[in-house]
Amino acid sequence: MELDTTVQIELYKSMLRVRLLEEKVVELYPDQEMKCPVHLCIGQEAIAAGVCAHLKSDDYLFSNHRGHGHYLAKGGDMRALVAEFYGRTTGCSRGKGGSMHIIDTDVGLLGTSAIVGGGIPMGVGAALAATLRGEDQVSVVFFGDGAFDEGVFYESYNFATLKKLPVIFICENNFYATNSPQRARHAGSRIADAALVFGSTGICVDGNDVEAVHNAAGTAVEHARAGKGPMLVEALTYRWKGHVGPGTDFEAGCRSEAELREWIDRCPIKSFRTKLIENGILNTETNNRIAEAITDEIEEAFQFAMDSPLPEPSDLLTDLFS
Amino acid sequence: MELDTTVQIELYKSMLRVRLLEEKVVELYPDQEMKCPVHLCIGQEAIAAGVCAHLKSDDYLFSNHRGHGHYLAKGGDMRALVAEFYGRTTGCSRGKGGSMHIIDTDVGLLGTSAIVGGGIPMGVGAALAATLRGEDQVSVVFFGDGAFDEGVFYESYNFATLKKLPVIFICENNFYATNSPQRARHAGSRIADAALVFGSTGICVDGNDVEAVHNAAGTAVEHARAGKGPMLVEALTYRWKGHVGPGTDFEAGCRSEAELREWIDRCPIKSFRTKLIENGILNTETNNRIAEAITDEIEEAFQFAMDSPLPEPSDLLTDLFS
Amino acid sequence: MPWTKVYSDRSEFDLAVEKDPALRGLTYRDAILEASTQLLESDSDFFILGEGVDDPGGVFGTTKGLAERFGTERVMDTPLAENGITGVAMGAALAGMRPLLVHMRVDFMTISLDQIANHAAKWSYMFGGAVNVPLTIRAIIGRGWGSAAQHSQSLQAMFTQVPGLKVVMPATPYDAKGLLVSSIYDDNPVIFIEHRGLYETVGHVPKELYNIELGHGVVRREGADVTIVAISQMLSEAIKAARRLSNEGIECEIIDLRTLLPMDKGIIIESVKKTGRLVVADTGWKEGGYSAEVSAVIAEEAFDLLKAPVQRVALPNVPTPASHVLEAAFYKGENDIIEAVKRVVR
Amino acid sequence: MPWTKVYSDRSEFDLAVEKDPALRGLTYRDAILEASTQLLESDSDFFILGEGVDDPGGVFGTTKGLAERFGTERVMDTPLAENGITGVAMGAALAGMRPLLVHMRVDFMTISLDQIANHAAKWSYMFGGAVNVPLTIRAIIGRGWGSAAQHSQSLQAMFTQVPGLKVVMPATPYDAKGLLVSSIYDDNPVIFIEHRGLYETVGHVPKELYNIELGHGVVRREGADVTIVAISQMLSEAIKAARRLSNEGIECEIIDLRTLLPMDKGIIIESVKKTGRLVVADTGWKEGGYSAEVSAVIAEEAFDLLKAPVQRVALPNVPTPASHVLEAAFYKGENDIIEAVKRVVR
Ligand SMILES: Cc1ncc(C[n+]2csc(CCOP(=O)(O)OP(=O)(O)O)c2C)c(N)n1
Ligand SMILES: Cc1ncc(C[n+]2csc(CCOP(=O)(O)OP(=O)(O)O)c2C)c(N)n1
Ligand SMILES: [Mg+2]
Ligand SMILES: [Mg+2]
Repeated sequence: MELDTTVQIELYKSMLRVRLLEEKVVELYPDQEMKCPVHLCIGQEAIAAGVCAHLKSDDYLFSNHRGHGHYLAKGGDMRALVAEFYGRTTGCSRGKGGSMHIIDTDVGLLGTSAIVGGGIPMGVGAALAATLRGEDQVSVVFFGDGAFDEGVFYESYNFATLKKLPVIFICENNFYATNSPQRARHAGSRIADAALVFGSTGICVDGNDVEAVHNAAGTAVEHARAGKGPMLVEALTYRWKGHVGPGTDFEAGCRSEAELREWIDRCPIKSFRTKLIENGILNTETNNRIAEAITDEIEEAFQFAMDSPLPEPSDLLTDLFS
Repeated sequence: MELDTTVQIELYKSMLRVRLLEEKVVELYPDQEMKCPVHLCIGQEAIAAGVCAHLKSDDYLFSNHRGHGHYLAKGGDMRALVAEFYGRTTGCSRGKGGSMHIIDTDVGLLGTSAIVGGGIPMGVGAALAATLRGEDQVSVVFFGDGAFDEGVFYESYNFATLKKLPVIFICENNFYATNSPQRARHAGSRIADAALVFGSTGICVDGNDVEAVHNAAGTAVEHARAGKGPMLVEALTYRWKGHVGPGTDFEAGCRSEAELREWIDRCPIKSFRTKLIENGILNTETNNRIAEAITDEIEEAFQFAMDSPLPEPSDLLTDLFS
Repeated sequence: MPWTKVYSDRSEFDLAVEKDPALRGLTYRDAILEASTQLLESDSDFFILGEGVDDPGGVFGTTKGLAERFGTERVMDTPLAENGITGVAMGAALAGMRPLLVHMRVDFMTISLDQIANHAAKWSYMFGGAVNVPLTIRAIIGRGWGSAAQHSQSLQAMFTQVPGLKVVMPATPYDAKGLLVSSIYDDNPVIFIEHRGLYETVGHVPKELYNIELGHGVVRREGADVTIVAISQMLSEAIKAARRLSNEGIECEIIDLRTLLPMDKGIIIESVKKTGRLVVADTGWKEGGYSAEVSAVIAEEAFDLLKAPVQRVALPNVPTPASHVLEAAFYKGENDIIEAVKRVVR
Repeated sequence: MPWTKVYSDRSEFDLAVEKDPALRGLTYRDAILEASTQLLESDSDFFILGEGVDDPGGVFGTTKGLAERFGTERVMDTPLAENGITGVAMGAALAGMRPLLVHMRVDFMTISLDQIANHAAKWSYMFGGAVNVPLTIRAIIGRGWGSAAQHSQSLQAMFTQVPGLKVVMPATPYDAKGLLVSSIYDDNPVIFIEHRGLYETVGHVPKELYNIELGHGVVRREGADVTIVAISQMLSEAIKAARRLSNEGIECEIIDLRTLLPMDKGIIIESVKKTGRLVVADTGWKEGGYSAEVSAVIAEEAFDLLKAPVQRVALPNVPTPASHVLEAAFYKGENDIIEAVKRVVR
């Protein structure tokens, strides 16, 4: 099913916004002013973009350590995100969280956990809340192939299916957890198949094809919103950067450069841009205009962050309880 | 495949030994001299018997709160078991464990956990030990349908399959965890199917048919011993007594008497006895002789237990470390 | 104040009612059931989930009949998946509900410690206060009849060491009801630990829904010679000990903290000002237990008041044994409190 | 004894080597790697498992190259399934192996607390000593650079409250090697906690395999005025503090417990006999932390020796914040120790 051109442009913008933000982080991280670990999602942007395009701002979202893309695609405030990288009081977590712990309740993002798998049951719980209140929100959880190792995934999926909760499980399978390849951790090979155990449906999709992701997520969101319970979407992708920080894994000797090159050739953004241009939906000029607008937003966000105040030591003891 | 008659007789004896022991507990429990919770396995004896018939005494076994049958079928010392019920120093756990924590290292039973699911990964670990040492032991874990709710089952099964460890997962599906029916806890309906996610094999078998259990377990044990990894055997059965103690659930208003009656009609021991008698393998006289020998053993075990010394208060502080 | 009184048994309460017919007696168990019922009636954001909450037995009676009356959506049985279900409850709390998660035994919460300590406890702080986690977790301390090592623990100290949690351990029916209500309406994660040995105790419990502010202890008995901080089920042991000691001319002041975290240091220090001596009687282990924190913090903040070292009456450093002989040696009671008092009162 | 000396930095150690060329210098990280290597060489029952142990980085260097050399069966990467894998390691231990399970961060052990506290710790006792669990679990305390609430905890107190565990926290390269070897050969479950901040420290480490008996602290510095019990990374802070205090005429005696559970009470009491004052400097939280137990137990057993209340230098009761400004306010160091000492030495 071919998507509407406005949707296509929005998907493209959404991906590009994430990419350019992450590249800015790569550029500025060596200054050591962002004093926290950063887990970049360059190469994986299509998933956040394709999924979040279906969500309303009051739909719930839970994410993990690699959450910048999810935050932005769900409509999170970029300035507050960048300010959080810089540990400022204007950060989305007022400097308490850092890059691994970002939140924007205005758009339904209720937090990101840096404990692998930790966010999954919470996503189910938010869906339960919506169901108990009789509201039609859905809840989305993003997690990696590493989180699929954890028993909590199964517990959560079983419960969600049992209670037919409106939650969508999005597994971003980038084939590695830190440096451990999927085959060293999973006896099975297709994560999506796990849904079958619970009498539910799994969809495995090319995570670098934003339209394919959009389609799959659309099916899952519709299914959930109709009260039919969860689906498991496995999106195959690759992270270009190291597990943490702006370097690459081949430089660190953790995997081959060839593998990375292959995936760079399948860049979700470049291929989609090419398609849009070929189909006359995008031209160089519009593309540049889009990129410039995003670049401006990013520049402004970094400026905002750097101009923002650092916390006072006395802030240490606030926010424990509300 | 019809079993050898000696095997059949052994299976029958094994089941009967468990049944009569448990019935003795039912009889004497009201005396309040066994001062610990007892989780009886009356109705489920075919599983312990059918599985353990394949095991050598150095094969490993791990079990749960409902472990009397596993203990006996694996060849555990009945006197030490009963003495443990009575909290005596001659108990298999020297009075420290009670009915929920029984052990007999001489026959490879390395303990029973009363934390649901707790024993499962340990069974995998013992199989790992055998593999690392290049020995041919297999390891068996018994667990209930309730333990299938717990994430640790999946974690353990994945790891065992991934590393092709010689461990057999025996799920005694009696359709309830305490009073919670399976359908209130599992989105899926067939536990055995979970093996598929891991590219492994599951077998669902009538757990009240000792020969069927024996066959399925035989396949799984052989598979494991050949270095091909685990299998998941789901044995469908029913517990006649309450979750804990000698009463019944229908008396307590937890389920219908009709349901129990149906299952009593499918008594694993009675039906097997009938078959053996019909086939001329057993006659009333031999049957009586078998029952008497077991009854004698049981009488002797209870006498032994009651004659055994209670711990001294000073024993409280021993055994913490070895 | 009728609610500060602890009745040692049913007959003592019946006598009290004769004198004051306005006293309304309820067991600890029923106080919890009543609070839960009234919350279900009055607040649609409130719901209960946990293993067996819809069971005919109803978690030792504390949820009995609720599923029938309010439906299994609001009184929801769950799979045995403690870590996942705790995360589910937390997610529901983040999305604005006020869940009450129930565990038959606190032992099973070791499985869900990650969701409790790494998530629920940290979520407000970690996100600079952007969200809050109004989650309450009830758990029961089992004991006796050979429950043994995995079904008898008193794990409050596992929680009182986690910043971001509140920990409540009511010792009377009145407190059980009022503190449960307050826990539910607290916007932060609260671990609410009950002792099975208290379930039959009877006391005055008002019919209406009421709050008891978290974080405040109460003096259960006044006395000038020694302060006893008694936690949960140890309160009745302390009262028995105090009666016997009184016969020997030693007067104990007994403090029931009710909320362990945050600790009401003030009420302890006030009392120690008078007595100069402190005994802490806890249901948990001594080594690394909650009594260590009470001891340490009072020594820090009131060292000059102390005429003798703080004494801890708590469990020896072994798991719970099964045999009744060993159980008797393991658990602490009035005699141990009396000994501890005598060590410091000379 | 060359091994009791703590070198504040590489240059100090280099100077020491000039004087005594027999001194063999190794970092804390390499001491662990060396112990692991030699155990793999010498004992076929020993193996290592954990997330990323075969990684090129090798758990911050501590397992680097081992998988290549000994194979991925004996140096085994595992799925991210902390509870299950801990149970697997425990099962292997029950079946006669001596597994070393490695966690990059101690924070992840909250997930496996059930296997640790309900199973490994209790298995020997619960079965009357019929079996033992020779399992060692290494875990690292992360810190700094915005690691934040879930990647920076110092969770020793979560373990020191569990009867049946031993807990070791070496502060020097010498101890790291010797205590790791002893932990592996201990027949009981040992939690072995390292502080990432110590990894670069250099000290004398003998080449051969050697044991340091668990349960024995060591005096790192002698002094008559105050005793400082310093845990793990706080040892170097205590040494710095002691140097500065010495300039003001205050002499600190510094004790490194090395094993937290069982606690070497004797060495503390011996020292307090001389000094009459005690400061406990811990890397963990203050409230409910290990320092509470030290404080409580010393007060109990040596109250009359204490001229002042035991002081605890430990973390304030909030999760770790990310912003570096807040990190600086959160962590404790030499200045806090100096203040604590001055509060008690008048
Ligand atoms: C429970 C837990 N175990 C281990 C870690 C350390 N860790 C952080 S991220 C990560 C890899 C996660 O892999 P995956 O889920 O595939 O996400 P990706 O990083 O590939 O996006 C690991 C092992 C952790 N944070 N939490
Ligand atoms: C982790 C954990 N959760 C809950 C319990 C309480 N409990 C004890 S046995 C049991 C039911 C277990 O059901 P199942 O595994 O099917 O075994 P069955 O009793 O049917 O043989 C429950 C819920 C427990 N012991 N451990
Ligand atoms: Mg991944
Ligand atoms: Mg069952």
